[in-house]
Parts: sequence; structure tokens; C-alpha cells
Amino acid sequence: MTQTPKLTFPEPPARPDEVPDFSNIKISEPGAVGIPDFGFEAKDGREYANGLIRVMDKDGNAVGPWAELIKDVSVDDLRQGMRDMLKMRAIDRRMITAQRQGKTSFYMQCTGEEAIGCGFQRQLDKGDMNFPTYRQQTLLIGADYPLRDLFGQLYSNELDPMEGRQLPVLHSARDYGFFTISGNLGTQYIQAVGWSMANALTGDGKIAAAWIGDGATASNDFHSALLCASVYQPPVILNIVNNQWAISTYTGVAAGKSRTYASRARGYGIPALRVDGNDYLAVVAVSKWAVERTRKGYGPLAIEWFTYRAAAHSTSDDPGAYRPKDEALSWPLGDPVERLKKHLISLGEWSEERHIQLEAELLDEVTSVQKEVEAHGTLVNEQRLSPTVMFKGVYADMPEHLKRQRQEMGA
Amino acid sequence: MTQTPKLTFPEPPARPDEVPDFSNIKISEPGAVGIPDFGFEAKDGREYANGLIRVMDKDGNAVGPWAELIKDVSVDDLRQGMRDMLKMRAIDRRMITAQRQGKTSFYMQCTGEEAIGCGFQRQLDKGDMNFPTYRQQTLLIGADYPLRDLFGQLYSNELDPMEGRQLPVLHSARDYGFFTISGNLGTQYIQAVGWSMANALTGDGKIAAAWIGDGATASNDFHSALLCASVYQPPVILNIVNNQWAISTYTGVAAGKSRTYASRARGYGIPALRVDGNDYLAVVAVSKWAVERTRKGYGPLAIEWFTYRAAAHSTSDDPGAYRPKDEALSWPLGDPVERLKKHLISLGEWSEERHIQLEAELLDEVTSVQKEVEAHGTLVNEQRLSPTVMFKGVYADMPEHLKRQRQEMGA
Amino acid sequence: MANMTMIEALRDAMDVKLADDPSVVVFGQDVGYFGGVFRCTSGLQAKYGNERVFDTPINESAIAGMAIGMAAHGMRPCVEVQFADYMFPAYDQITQEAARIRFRSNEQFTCPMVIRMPTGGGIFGGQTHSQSPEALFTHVAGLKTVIPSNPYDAKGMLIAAIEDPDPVIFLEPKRLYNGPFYGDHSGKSLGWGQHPDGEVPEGHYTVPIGKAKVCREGNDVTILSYGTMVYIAEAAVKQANIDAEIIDLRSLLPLDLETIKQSVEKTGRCVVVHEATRTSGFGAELIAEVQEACFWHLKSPLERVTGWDAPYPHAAEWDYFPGPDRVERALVKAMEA
Amino acid sequence: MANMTMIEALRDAMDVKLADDPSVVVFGQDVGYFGGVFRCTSGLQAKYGNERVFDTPINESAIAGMAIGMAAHGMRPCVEVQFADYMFPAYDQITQEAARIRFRSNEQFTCPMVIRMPTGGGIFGGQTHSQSPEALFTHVAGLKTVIPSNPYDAKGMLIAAIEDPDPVIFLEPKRLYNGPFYGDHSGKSLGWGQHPDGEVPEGHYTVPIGKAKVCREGNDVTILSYGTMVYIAEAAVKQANIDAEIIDLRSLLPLDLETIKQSVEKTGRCVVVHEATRTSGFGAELIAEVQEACFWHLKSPLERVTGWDAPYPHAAEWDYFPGPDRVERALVKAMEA
Ligand SMILES: Cc1ncc(C[n+]2csc(CCOP(=O)(O)OP(=O)(O)O)c2C)c(N)n1
Ligand SMILES: Cc1ncc(C[n+]2csc(CCOP(=O)(O)OP(=O)(O)O)c2C)c(N)n1
Ligand SMILES: [Mg+2]
Ligand SMILES: [Mg+2]
Repeated sequence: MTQTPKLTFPEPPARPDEVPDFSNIKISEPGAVGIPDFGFEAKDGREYANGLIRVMDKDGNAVGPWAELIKDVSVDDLRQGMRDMLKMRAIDRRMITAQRQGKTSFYMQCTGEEAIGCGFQRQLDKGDMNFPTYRQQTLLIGADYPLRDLFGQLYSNELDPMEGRQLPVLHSARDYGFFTISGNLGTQYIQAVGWSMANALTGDGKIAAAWIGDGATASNDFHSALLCASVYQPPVILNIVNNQWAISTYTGVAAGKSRTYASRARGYGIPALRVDGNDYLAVVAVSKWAVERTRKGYGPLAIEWFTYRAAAHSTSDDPGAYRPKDEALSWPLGDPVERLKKHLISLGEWSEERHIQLEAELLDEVTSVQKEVEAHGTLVNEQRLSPTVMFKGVYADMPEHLKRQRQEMGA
Repeated sequence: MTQTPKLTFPEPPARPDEVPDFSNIKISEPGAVGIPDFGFEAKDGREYANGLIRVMDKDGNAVGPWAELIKDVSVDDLRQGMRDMLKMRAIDRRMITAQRQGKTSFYMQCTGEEAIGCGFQRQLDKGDMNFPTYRQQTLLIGADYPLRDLFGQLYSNELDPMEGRQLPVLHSARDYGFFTISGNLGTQYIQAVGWSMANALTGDGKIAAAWIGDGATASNDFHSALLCASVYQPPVILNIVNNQWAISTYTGVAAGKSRTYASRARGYGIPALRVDGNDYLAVVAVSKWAVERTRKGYGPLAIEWFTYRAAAHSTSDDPGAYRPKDEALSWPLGDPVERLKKHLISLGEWSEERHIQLEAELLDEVTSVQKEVEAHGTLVNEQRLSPTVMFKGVYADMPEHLKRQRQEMGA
Repeated sequence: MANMTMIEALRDAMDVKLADDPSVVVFGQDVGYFGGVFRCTSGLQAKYGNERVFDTPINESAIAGMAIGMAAHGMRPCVEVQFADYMFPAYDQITQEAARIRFRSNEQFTCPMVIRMPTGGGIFGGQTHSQSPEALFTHVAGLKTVIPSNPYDAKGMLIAAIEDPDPVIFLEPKRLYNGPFYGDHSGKSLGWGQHPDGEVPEGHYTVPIGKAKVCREGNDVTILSYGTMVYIAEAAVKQANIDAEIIDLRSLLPLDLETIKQSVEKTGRCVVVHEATRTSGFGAELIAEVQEACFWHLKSPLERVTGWDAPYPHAAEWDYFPGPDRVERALVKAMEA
Repeated sequence: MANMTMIEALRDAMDVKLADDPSVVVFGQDVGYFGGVFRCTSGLQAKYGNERVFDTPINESAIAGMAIGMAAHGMRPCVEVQFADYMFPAYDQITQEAARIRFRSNEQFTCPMVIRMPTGGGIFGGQTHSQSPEALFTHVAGLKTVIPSNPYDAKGMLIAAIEDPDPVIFLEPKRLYNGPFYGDHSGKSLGWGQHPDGEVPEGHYTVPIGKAKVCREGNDVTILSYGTMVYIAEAAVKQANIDAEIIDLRSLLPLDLETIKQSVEKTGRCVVVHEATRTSGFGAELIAEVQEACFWHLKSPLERVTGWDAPYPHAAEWDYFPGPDRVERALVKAMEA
């Protein structure tokens, strides 16, 4: 037995040049975790927070109670999900190239995590509000956000609805239920709680959804959000996207000895689910259920989406320096696109050919909008917004000292 | 079932002019909660975090496994505990009067909570460090801190080891294992974790103990402390003093739907105990066990001390405005002094007479030191420290601009 | 008109706004049932219910963060931080979020909220109940920072702040809650009943944010001040018997530079007085602006009278707190130069 | 001597201290295995083990709070905040705790720690990777705030900071990590290999905290600056062809007022240049001090060239970032007046 205090430093199971090893990850069988009552309490919800809700088995069949729950979801809806995910993938691919060409300063992909935002957003109503992180452009895709606006933001040009104010990927789209993203991690989580309190106080029938990465659960705002959600019981879904990494930092440094992030929420008295985030059907089922439960006034719910960040953290990152190169290929929960494809094919509603055709079609669509937007300027091909735009919107009415400065700028 | 989101606002069971009502509080039988292994994990420790460790039954008998654990604690040690608690009570009583007389600006009592700090401190070794809140002067008493220093601080006069820098009760006593108290709630909790990491890194064999009130568990630093303790596993005891109130705010506003504060710690993967803080024997037993476990390197432990703030929050507070006047008398766990007295009497080691005599003796001792210290100045009877003392200790070496300011002060 | 303390005036402002705008909510530590440790919200929960006025956990960044979310949604939260010294945990939410949401979303989302906080010393509160952090807000683009010095302004400015489309830091000089303070800590202060600015109109009115007030006209030297120091300046002027012009800035950002300029161009001398520590205090900004705007009119160096660059001490409070004597010395120095 | 980038110089400083003092520990987000997003700690964990160099959760107040606890115990933590823009959650721990522990405990406990943070813009990082928060630290009694502008100073000052008995905010102008920057964002910057201050001694040496450096002697106007702006000032002086004296302050608090005074008394003119927003920026403090110390020598108003009072924009970065042209205009204005 231990006799002297020694610190521990959580380490990932494998580092570069080692063999990927996910044997530490326990995975429930598809269909094994049931559906709780809307009114279930945190203290009775251990299995939902520690297990893993999954719908698709390895052959692509939908099984178990959550599959039942969505049996009326149409094949068209599932194909829409496929389209959403592939569209996101096409955008990511195009933007990585564009960033390498210096057309923009920065980009972030969400490869491997597409199912979560795409599937969740399609269950929301107009007027519901997401408080996303930078890795949830999928929410915009699922909300049919115009690609022109999306690319405009990524290129900070005159088509940017934010007129170049923010770093690429830090979108804002109020009409599409997408709150302005902060570069400061965590801050939006408690804001989502505040927004949902306003939903309840004004009785507008809408709900809010907060989003955070596994790494950022360490932030203070994660704590204050769970706390205030527990105290006031507003209609908010507290999403945690556990993609195993925070830049180079292993998820263990954020988890410590907590079993799961969902179980941390339980400690605050918030009922929590843990879900296979690479299983589009599980995402749809749980999101549908969660949205209904929340809208009906059963209070806050936490959802840990279990997934893997297949790409680099951002265009500034090189994951080869801290984890095995092809670790993503060993991820035991597979790839969300491949898995939904298998399911649709097993239903006889999809084929490799249609898949390839859809990919090509989306790449065309994305590329053509991208080119159109690029024509309005990129970092290497500047068609500048007036710099005085930076004095606009600091306040509703421009105070004297800003007027003086705008004049001093000589613009 | 619920159909629209509505906020909840936690309310105490009784307000002024209502009958005190503690029926919501579930209390384990004395002896009912057992002793876990040193190596027990949070996930297996549900009963310890949700139950209540108690030793004394209503007749003052020590029962159950925790009583076993301390059967070698001598009667003298228990009488020392009684002495400590009564000394604290005498100081509190004297200082309340002194503050009303304007001899000092401010004071805070710990009536009803004396057992916790007094009992805990006696289990620590020299070199162990507490990171207390303002309501743990008991730790100083249990460390035999000189009353002259204590009163000096309370009067901010020349006998004050801090030379008048801090508000009364914000002591600092490094040699007595008492970290400088901050007026900002919560901040010391994560600092205690840092200190205990230094204990482990330097291998000095010492441990740290963090202290926080139930209200301040809402602070960000509570979260970051639990998190970092869980990640690095340093030798720290994370004490939570749940006295049911935070100024006028009911503990429910800090707890939300969490069952207990101990269970919140469990969500972080930190093993946790919940203890009757008004039971001196339980305090001694659990503290002894916890200190040994921590020193042996079993990592962090959280302890929720369940108690009741019998007095006003501070001399600036009027609890009659927000809770029933004599709520303390209905507190189901009684008064720590009365309960230990009953135990000692049941052992035949104490009597009402000795008790009254000890009270008188301590009041004398306390009063005489107090008077001696008062002779060195109080707020109404100033014998001023030189004001230039305020420039000392801002930095190790006084920078030029402070020298200029000291000169400008003309002192 | 009614005679009110500053506490009553602030409460009245919230009462007016809670009554006339259902989107106004008031919350903070102990502000609900109890009505706040300074009693500024006393009675409001009883009157408007706990959906409008409620207690919060002890987490200032949560208070600010919830308020931001509500404000972005369209409500108008007016929240209390128990002491300005406790706003630091919320500093990220206030400066990086509340202040930036309008800008970064290109006005898709806005943040009309008020954060009230008692500020300043003079109550023997020691380090953590006495600080004056205004300069930490004036450096932040997107925030407005105001500080009234009397009940009339307090009510009118709080109503204006709640109605403002942007986040407003509302500093309340706690030493003035119950009456003006002329620096004599040994004597009894007069209450607001004895002061004309204790007369407060009933119902709705505003004192616009961004306008300073000339409290005393004079020709020889300009004193720029705000909060408690306005009265210290008055006392100093009386005892120095100098024909000083005293300006109560009221609003630090936006700053009423026009009023300042007119005065300093007239007097050619200027003394800045604030409680906050000197280095990088708001006085530095005032001096930088004044010397730029009025350089050719200046007859002597601009002076600062401020708290010393030390943590706020408990016992030595009255040596730390700038009093009339220190201000007088600065005035004399400015006049002599 | 070896030629180093600023990143290498900083790493070398930590290497020297990790080697010679077992109480030194280094931690922060991604600083362990990976070696930091700017690679300043690259290789140090491999060399010293994870008890000396380790990753932390994404919680800046936890980083500061742990460091404070360790420092109070007797260790000397040197921690990294990934970007200065992310220090805000730690602002409470830094300003109300680290800065105050020596004072409030009357020196029973002290807080010898360093918080390193990349600061400033010029890398197209937008609002949250570009801010310059130095004035938020200089207002806080108990902190020292320094900002080196080249590899030589960076190493010497970081060693001095780690050895300092008090908490030091160590700002690293990220635009200078790989080379000096003269404001031409369209061209390629030179690396430190082409600059004499890229020559860095091996092993232990210090550059004392509190001493400014005259980078260019001149007679007509004094430029007070620090960080990246030192090079912008050089470029401006070159293009304006004015005989300016350029002072690299290096240490903002304590401030080397003596060196500043000597220069301004000589030149009679002074321009302050910094990236941070103007209002209540550190420039205000410099102007307040200079006008007080040198009033009778001044020939023209003191000028400020700073970031605008707007949140740091992404696309318009180069209009926000003070460049040589803006500094030149200020110099000309100062000379003409
Ligand atoms: C307050 C704050 N600290 C640090 C950072 C720097 N940072 C940006 S992303 C990131 C990692 C976040 O990881 P995680 O939350 O798991 O999200 P993921 O990137 O995996 O989606 C860090 C440390 C930041 N943006 N904000
Ligand atoms: C950061 C911060 N916010 C607010 C306060 C004001 N305050 C002082 S004590 C207190 C209540 C604390 O309650 P609790 O933590 O339960 O401790 P108790 O007083 O019951 O011992 C509050 C809100 C503070 N000191 N620090
Ligand atoms: Mg992650
Ligand atoms: Mg309490």
C-alpha cells in the first residue's frame, strides 16, 4: 500500500510511435442503455451517466429502446443527416486547403464529430439558441445556414456578417439559433444558463443548448453553469463534447478521477446521459428526447457526447507531435459517416454509388460558393472593408472619444 | 407532469415568525456509517458521502466503528477538547461585547461550530498547513496560538502580528499551521491544493487542509480545487463546513439539487465523507483517520462537516430578518459543547460543577489577556501604529515610487 | 420630491424600473429575501416576487454570466456584486464577454445590463471591502463606468443605466450611502436629509450618462473628482480658502471632456482626486487627456491625490484614504507653482 | 554566446533555473509533453520529468492558485498562460491573492512566482489572441510587470523574474518571438539571427527588473515604449528622420522614472507608444508621471500612439496595430508644436 504522497500526472495510453490503445475505454453494447423517464433524477441515473447510449450495431442495424423511439424518423431525414455531415466534411476539406494557400489566417475542422451538431440541430425549433464552441459549425449546417455567410466569415471579407471582427470559425448567427462564439473557452456555458432562464421567465417556449469541449469542462464557467442550472432548473441542455483531446492535452487532465463528464454533472444533481457521438441515430434519438424533455419543463440535462477529434486541433496544430499518427483509425466507435452509410445501405436506402455521387455534388456546391465568396477578397487578395468599421458596434451610440479616434485614424 | 419550464428558487423551510422546521434533514443513526478502507474510491463511497458519520448517541455514549477507532483517545484529550471549545466561546462572547463598545470594527463568531476546528486541529502535526476561512479561529485555539497574538489581530494594534493590515478575524499564523485568510471567499481552496502539491513534490511529509463554507462552495475556486486535487492526487483534506447559511442565503442556493456537498466532490472522483460536525468524537475520529490516510499518500479526501451557524453571520448581520429567531435551538444535532459534556459526564469524567468552573476559569484567562491587549490600543482608544507601516511588505524591497509616496505621506 | 438616502434612492430606481419594464430583473448575493447587505433591494422581492428579484450562489462570474445570457436574450438584468472587491472572479465575463458581445456579433446580440457594486473605503472594511477598481473598467472598450455621488444622481443615473443599451458598471461609493462625508472620521456625518441632493423626485427621471457636473464654480484651479472625493474636495477647498472649481465627473467612460476642458482652460491648474491606488489609476487618464487638451493653458503641473500604491490597510485606513489635508496640500502646490 | 530566437531564449532561461534550483517548477496548458503552443517549454519535460514540468487543466485561476500555494510553501513556480487574453479568469487570484499575500500576512507568507503570457497582436489572432493587458497589472500594488523586447533581455529578465521574491507578470510580445518587427506586415521579417540582441550568453545571467534601456540616443524627442512597439518606434524614427531618443522601458512596474526623466528633460518632448487600448492604458500613467516630473521642461504636449478604444479586430488588424506611420505623425506633431 501507498506510504508517501506522490503526485499523479494523467497520460494518454499511447504517444507518437506507439501503437494506439483504446483498451481503457469501456463501451456498452448497442441498445443496452435504456430510456429514463423525463422526470428521472440525477441520483437514480447512474447507468445513463456511466454507460454509453448507442443505437447502431456493428452491422448498421438500429437496435434497442432508443431505436424504437425514433422509428418514425423518416429515411429522408437520415439522408438529410448524411448530406449535412458530408457537406461539413467538404467545407472542412476546402478550408484546410484555403488556409494552406494563405487565403485565411486560421481554420478548425470537426472531422469525426459531424454527427453530433448535425443531428442535434435538426431536433431544435426556430428560436431555440445554441451557445456553441468553435467546433460546432455543424450546428450551422444543420440549421441550413447560407454558405455565403459561412464562407464570408471564414474569409473576413465584405460578405462576412460580422464584417471581419472575429477570427475565422467564430461565427454568430442569431436567426439560426447560433450565439456569437467567444475565443475564451467556457464563458458561453453560464451564458446559456442565463438565456434559458430568460426563456423560462418570459415563457417564450424556447430552450437553450450549451456546448463545451472535454478540456474546457475544467473552466470555472462550466462549474458555475452546472451550479446555476441545478439551482434554478431552467430549460437548458448542457452538452459536453468529449473528443479525448484538448489541443495536445489528454482528456485525463480534465477528467481527473471522475468516471465520466456526465457523472460530474450528476454530482451537481443534474441528470446526465452519455452517448456515442459517432452514432448518428443515437444522436438523433437522444437529442429528440432531450429537446422534448427540456421544452416540457423537466429542467436541465447534461449530455456527454463521446467521440474522437480525428483532425488536428486547428491549422496551427500538429497532432503528430503528441499522439500516434493514425490513432483516429483505431477509434473503437468508428466514423459517423461510415456508420450511417452502413445503416442506410442495410435498409436498402443507400449505396456506395449514391454516396460517391452525393460527395461530389456537395463538393461542387461548396466549391462554387467558396469561389464566389473568395472573389470578394481573402487575406492574400484583399478587398478591404473600411477600417472604420472597427469603431462601429463598440457601443450602440458612438461616444465622443471614439469619434475623435475614428477621425484621428484619418479614414 | 410538468409542461412548461418554470424556474425554482430554493427557500429555507422556515422564515422569521415561522416555526423552525428541520424535518427535511435526514440523519443517520450514531454508529450507522462505517469506516471505509484508506484506498476506497469515490465511486464506491456513496454511503459515506450521503450518510452522516456520528459517534455519540443521544445519551452521550460513543457507539459504532468510529468510536472503536478512537477508543485510545484519552479522557484528557477529550477534556482538552472541551477546554478548547469553551475558550473559543469565551473569546467570541468577549469580542461581541468589545465590538458593540466600538473597540473594534468587526467580529465573527463560530458558535455551534466549535467542535470542527478544535477537534480537527488537534490531529494535525506541526508543519501541516490549514487554509482557513474566517470562521475557523478554532484552528488557532486547537494549535495553542497565543491569545495575545489573537487579540492583537482583533484590535489591529501594535500587538497585532500583521500590524493592522487586515480586518479583524483575518488572522495569519504560519508557525501554527494557519494560512493568511483572504476576505475573498474560496480563493484559498485551490491554494491549499497547490501547497499540498508542494508537500508531495518536496516530500516534506506534511499535508494541507482546505476550508470552505457551504455558501462558498459555489465559488470557482472550489471547483478548480476539486478538479486539480482529482487530477494530481496531492495530500490535501478538502473540508466543507456546511452550517446551513451563507449570510442570509439558505444553503439550498449553493447546493441546488446536489444531495450533499460531499456528493459533489464524488462527482470529481474525490472520495468524500459527511460528518456530524456537532459531535466532537466524530470530529476527532474522522480527522484522525483522514490525516493518517492523507499523510500515507492515498490522495485527496473531501469532508462535509454538517453543522449549524447558531450566531449571526458577523457583527454586521441580523439573522432575525431572515430566519426564525431561535432556530438554533431546534437544530437536530444539538450543541457541540453540551454533547461532549454529556459524554464526559456519562463516562464519570466530568460534572456540571467542573464545567461551570472551567467556563469561569477560561473567561478569566481570556478576559485578562484581552484587557492586557486592549491597553495597547483599540479603535476608540488609539495608540497608533505608524501609518508608514502600510508601505512595508508590499514588496520585499521597497521600489522607488513607494519610497516617494512614503515621503509624500510626510510620515 | 422626497428626502432619501442614497440607498433609498437606488432602491427607488430599481422599483421604478421593475414596475415599468417586465424585462428588468434584479439579483445577486443576499439581494432577494433579505434585501442586500446594504439593504438596497429591501422589499423588492416581497413586492415583485422571486422571479424578478432573487438570491444567487456566491459566484460573481455566474452572476455576470447569467446576466449576459439574459441581456442577450432581451431582458435587462440589474445585478449586485456585494462589494466591488468581489467583482474580480467576474472580470472575465464582464470585460471579455459583456463588453464585447455587441461588437463581436456585429450587433446581432447586445448586452444591456447593469452591475451595481459598492466601492471605496472609509468604513474600516480593510483590503477586501474598500477598493476602488474603476480604472480596471475604463480600460475596457465596450463598457460604460459611472459613479454617482448623491441620492439625486444615484437614482437618475441608475434608471439611465438600466435603460442604456450597453453594459454599465455602476459604482456606489459606500461611504456616501447614508450621507455626504467631508473627511472628519472622528465626528458624526450629516445625513442626506441635510443636503439638497438628498431631495429626490418621485417616479421616473434620468440623469444622463456621460455628463459631468460642476459642483462649485471657481477660477483658480480645477478639481476633477468623483464619488466620495467630491466632498473631500469641497472640504479641502473650504479649508484652503482657494477659489477652486470642483467637477464631479459622475461618468468616467464616456468622459465629459468638454466640461473638463472649459474649466481647465479657465483656471490653468488642475488637481485630480481619487481613492484608488495611484499608479495606472483613472487619474492618470484624466491627466493624460487634460495635458493634451489644455497644454497651452497650463500654469503648473497637474497633480494627483490618490490612495497610496499599497493594498488597502485596515488600521491605517485614515492615512490611506485621501483626506482634505492632502487635497489642500496639492491645491496649494498647484497654486504656488 | 549563441544565437537564439526569443522562444529559445525563454526556454533557455527556464532550463537554467530548472537545473540550478529544485524548487522551480513549470506548468500550464500544453506546456508538458508537447512543450507549449509556442514551443517555449519544448523538451523541458523530457529533460526534467513531469514532476517539474507538467500540463494543467484549462483553468487559468487554477494555474495561478496552485502556483500561489506552491510559492507560499517555498517553491518557485513559473507558469504559462497560453495567451494573455486568457488570464482574465485568473485575475482574482493574481491581483487579490498573489499580489497581496506578502502584505496581508506581514511577510509570514510570500509569493515568488512568475506568470508568463504571450501578449500583443500582429499575428491575425483576433480579439482573443492579441490583447495587451499590462495596465490591468500595473494598477495592482504588489505585482511587478515586465515585458522584454528581445532574446537577450527575455532570458536575463526571465531568470531575474524567477529569482525575484515577489510575483512577476512576464509579458512576452508574441510578434517578436521569431524576430524583430518593424511594421511591414507585407514583407518578411528578419529573424533574430540578424539582430545583435539575438546573441544570448549561455548559462546564468540576469537583466535586472526595474531598469529601462535607451535603445537609441537622440536629442529632439523622447519615445517611451516597450515590446513590439520599440521596433515600430525605430522604424518611425528612421522614416521621419528625427533625432529621437527611444527608451525601451522593459519593466513597467517598477518603472525606471530616472532614465525617463533624464531623457525628457533633455528633449522636452515625449511620445508614448503602446499597443493596448488608449483609455486608461499604461501610456496614461507614463504621461501623468512625465508631466509631473518634467513639466517645466516640456515644449509640447505629450502624445499617445496606442491601439484604438475598440476590441481588437481580426480583418482590420493592421489598422488597429500602431504602425510606423502613426508614430511618425505623432513625432511630427510633437516637433511642430
Ligand atoms: C480561457 C481559455 N484558455 C485557453 C484557451 C486556449 N485553447 C483554445 S482551444 C483549447 C483546447 C480546448 O479543448 P476542448 O475543450 O477539449 O475542445 P476541443 O478543441 O477538443 O473541441 C485551448 C486550451 C482558450 N481559448 N481560452
Ligand atoms: C468572492 C466573495 N464574494 C462575496 C463575499 C461576501 N461574503 C462574505 S461571507 C459570505 C457568506 C459565506 O457563506 P459560507 O461560505 O456558507 O460561510 P459561513 O459564513 O456560513 O461560514 C459572503 C457572501 C466574499 N467575501 N467574497
Ligand atoms: Mg476536446
Ligand atoms: Mg455557511
